[in-house]
Amino acid sequence: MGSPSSKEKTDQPEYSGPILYYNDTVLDHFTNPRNVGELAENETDGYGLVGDPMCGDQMKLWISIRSERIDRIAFKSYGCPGAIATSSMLTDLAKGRTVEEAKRITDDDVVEALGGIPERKKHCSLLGVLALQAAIKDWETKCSLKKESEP
Amino acid sequence: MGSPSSKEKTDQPEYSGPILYYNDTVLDHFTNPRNVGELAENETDGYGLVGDPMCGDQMKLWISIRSERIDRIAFKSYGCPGAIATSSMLTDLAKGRTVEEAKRITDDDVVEALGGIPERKKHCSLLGVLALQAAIKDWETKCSLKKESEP
Amino acid sequence: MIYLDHNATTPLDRRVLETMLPYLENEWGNPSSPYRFASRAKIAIEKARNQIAECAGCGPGEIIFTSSGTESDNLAVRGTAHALRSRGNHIVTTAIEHHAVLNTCKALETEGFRVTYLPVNSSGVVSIKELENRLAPETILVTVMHANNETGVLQPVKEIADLTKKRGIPFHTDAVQTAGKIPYPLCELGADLISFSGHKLYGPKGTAALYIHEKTPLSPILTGGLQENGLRAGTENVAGIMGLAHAFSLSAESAEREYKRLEELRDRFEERICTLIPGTKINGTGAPRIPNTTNISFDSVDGESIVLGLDLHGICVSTGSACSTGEPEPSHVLVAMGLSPKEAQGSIRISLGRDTGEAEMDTALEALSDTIKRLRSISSV
Amino acid sequence: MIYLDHNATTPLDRRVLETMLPYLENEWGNPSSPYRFASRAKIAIEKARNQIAECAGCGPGEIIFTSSGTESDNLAVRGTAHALRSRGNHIVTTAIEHHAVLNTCKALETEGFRVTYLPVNSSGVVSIKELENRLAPETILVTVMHANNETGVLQPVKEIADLTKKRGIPFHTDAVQTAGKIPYPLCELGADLISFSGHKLYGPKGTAALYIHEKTPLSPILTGGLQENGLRAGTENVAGIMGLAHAFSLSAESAEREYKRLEELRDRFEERICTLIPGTKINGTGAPRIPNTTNISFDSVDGESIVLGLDLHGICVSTGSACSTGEPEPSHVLVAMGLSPKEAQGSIRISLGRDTGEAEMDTALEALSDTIKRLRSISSV
Ligand SMILES: Cc1ncc(COP(=O)(O)O)c(C=O)c1O
Ligand SMILES: Cc1ncc(COP(=O)(O)O)c(C=O)c1O
Repeated sequence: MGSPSSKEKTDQPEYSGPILYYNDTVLDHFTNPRNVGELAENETDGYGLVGDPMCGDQMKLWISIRSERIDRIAFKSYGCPGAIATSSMLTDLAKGRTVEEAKRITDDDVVEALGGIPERKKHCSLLGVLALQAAIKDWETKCSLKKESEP
Repeated sequence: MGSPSSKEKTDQPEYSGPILYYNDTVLDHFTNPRNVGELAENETDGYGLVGDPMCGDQMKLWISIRSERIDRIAFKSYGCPGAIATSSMLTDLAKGRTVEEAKRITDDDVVEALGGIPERKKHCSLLGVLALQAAIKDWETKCSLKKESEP
Repeated sequence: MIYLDHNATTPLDRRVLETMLPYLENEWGNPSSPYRFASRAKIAIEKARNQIAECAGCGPGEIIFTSSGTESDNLAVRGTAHALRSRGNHIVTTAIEHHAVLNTCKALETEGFRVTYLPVNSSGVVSIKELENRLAPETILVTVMHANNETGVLQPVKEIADLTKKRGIPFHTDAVQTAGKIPYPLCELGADLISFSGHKLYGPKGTAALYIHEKTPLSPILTGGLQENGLRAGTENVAGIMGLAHAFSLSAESAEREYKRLEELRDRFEERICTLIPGTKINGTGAPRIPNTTNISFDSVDGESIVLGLDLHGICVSTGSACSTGEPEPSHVLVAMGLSPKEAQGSIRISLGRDTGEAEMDTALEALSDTIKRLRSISSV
Repeated sequence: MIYLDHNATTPLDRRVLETMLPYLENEWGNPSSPYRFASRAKIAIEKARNQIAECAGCGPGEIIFTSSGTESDNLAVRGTAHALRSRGNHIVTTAIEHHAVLNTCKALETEGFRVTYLPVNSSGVVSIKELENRLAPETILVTVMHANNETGVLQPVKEIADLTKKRGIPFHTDAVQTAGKIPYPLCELGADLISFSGHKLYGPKGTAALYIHEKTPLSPILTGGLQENGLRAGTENVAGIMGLAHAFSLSAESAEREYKRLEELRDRFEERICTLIPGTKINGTGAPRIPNTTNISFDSVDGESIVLGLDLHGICVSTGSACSTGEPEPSHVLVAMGLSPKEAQGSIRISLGRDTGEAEMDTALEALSDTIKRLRSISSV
């Protein structure tokens, strides 16, 4: 048996169960998600769609790029509170960043910015990250196509 | 499934467990047993010993007979409260009876006279009955020996 | 707070707490102890057993106290399986049982039992014909719940009892969601084993019972002392038992009145919600249901988000059974009824109780309508 | 009333009841429910788990709540047996275990397990050498109680733990009679599984726990929802758990002081009784014992009659373990120590507690002396 002192003794255990362990920041992003909506097609430089609502969460994300920076960002999200709040936080983190900076945003960054999220909801934070990367990829593909099509 | 009405519905269920379900009569016979003691050998017409203390209760019972009646009776008893109380009650029932009447006393008579006894103690009531029968038998044997030895 | 999750648990009735207190404060003897002080505790629990037996329509010797609906289910299912192992190894149940039965059947499969999980139709009802077809000579137990905890849908338990009786097969029904709600004695269901739980009927948590028809063979799952007729060892939770009995008889008294009252409230709510919120579907309406439960699917939103949205309005509802909220999978009950995982994911359960009136339902309706609108405005689907 | 049967059960500490009441009155949410109201109940039981873990000297994840010492014993013994069935089928225990362990071992024998019941010496202690000799490659569990409930005799649990650790065999100890009484953290015993029960330490009936060292394989005996880390399904007895944790930590606080105080009281009582009443023998004096317990044999009288005699004086003592009073057989513990059935039959257990002082012991001594005299004057042997 290990020595008692080697055991984790925390007054705030990590709960794996109920929803309610979302902290206030998460609740705020769930209740007032930032950057919700869509960009019109002519305003959209990149679009990402990840997830499959048939078996979990789904996110759509639109970006417009100006001077290699994410100028506008919008999302729509189907899913649990974790999915909605992390999606919202992701868009907040990405907004105004350079594309290179935005690419480096990780799921851990999103969770950290929210001040933590229940263990079993951690996977949600990947949704936004992947959607952003998909949107950036979409933009990059369009760029290179444009370049190719240039004389 | 039987109809509900066919089921026993009593407010005073028979408990099989604790001692405490002895009624006041039983408690009285346990606290103040009647006819406790021994008869001197020269006063004893019949003696009965039943039970084995190595594996349960034991009772010794002495009777003296006058005019075919139980004139005096005394007992000693090793055992549980049920054994002591039923022994006591048995001697009370037998006292003053004719030998023929005494022979007909049953364990049920003892239990009835006590106003009931916990189910798992019912066997105790046999102890006194058997001791009495043994004592009577002892007397009868002595009588017939006496008769035989008469000219 | 508006509490609309009475299928998860209920508040402890104040009158029940009053009944319990003397057994917490003064009458703390061990019912098995051999002196008069402790005998008062023993007498008390036997009175409680009588009280329950009277309300349930059975003999006191047919009621065994346990610590939860889950334990009652385990005792019934494992206890029968182990008692009748030599007679056969086949168990028939349904795909929509509570996990207390479902996971126990799964555990028995690892011990060599064969389990048939009967399907249900789109209303959530098992077919008697199908059940009859699956009975085999080696079938030793049929276990079909009375009302489903997620949808409130009632199974044809009396008909199943008639069938199993004819075939001589023990029949267990999990009546955790109907005990205290139905306006007739529990034993009229005709099952050989019936589980029910205290905290679902305004009694204390940690208390429950199993009705065991007198001739039903059963092995204990907790062995030790001779408590509960040798069928459930362990020092009795005396205060809890007293509370369970009082709660059970209080529910029996009010069941008929509550049944009608809640049915009206719920039906009105369901009608209005379908009008007010498009893309809404009530699950299980094609079948008889207990009147306090409604299970609703909403297009394009996730159940957990609805629950949290309502929670932020001070309204408590649930996505399904409380004890499975740890699981991210969609409800096994709704999926068995043919809903797609996405539809199942978009469902919530609202369950009414004694403290629910029109005002509560009206507030809930408004909050629900707001929440759904808001979530749909965010939704990508 | 003078209560001298604290090994059977103890009164509920008023401070513990105060801790429980809010969870009976207001915080009645289901800990598994997904809204903030119910989360307060979940947070509460996790705090209780932390509190117990701190006193016991382990991690919170190593404490599982159950409904009785009996259930904890069943979970430990059956749970290990079933989890390790593929590794072996041999269990080592002793002849003097509580029926919760003994009858569970007997039940496992009918499932194909082989059980060794170790004898004890005349002081009631198991031999480590003998135990070691009986370990086999297929041994999957050793279960030896800490203090015996009838005699208070302590087993060499730490030494057994050292041995089983070396051999890689899971070791369970039933500490129902020592938890809250010993002045050191429970986990210092070194066992992999440790049972304890609320109502033996001034906590509520219907509550108990099992310590499970983190790497110990265990199968649940109650299956269903995911409560208690999947090891014990069923809605939690929230108020009970809160009470258990408070009672456990209060006992831990006072254990050292009480240990000394009770030891003095008991030793003085034993000395005086042997002087005052001839034909008296204290059982287990040759071994270390918990200080609150004395088990005494009296020549020529029956234990049940002594108990009733004392009861009529307003004094509560017992013939042995409370839960076996239904049985007319002499104590299996005393018989294992070499007493004849008749000696065993003439024995009583006196167990002291927080409310026991000199005055109580003096009164008891006098009443006991009277009772023995009176019964001997009736006795035929
Ligand atoms: C149908 C059904 N069966 C069994 C249970 C389990 O009962 P308990 O919570 O008392 O363990 C529940 C409650 O969740 C239930 O709804
Ligand atoms: C040593 C021992 N183990 C187990 C138990 C059973 O505990 P509970 O009464 O909580 O079921 C007892 C109490 O009778 C005991 O003394």
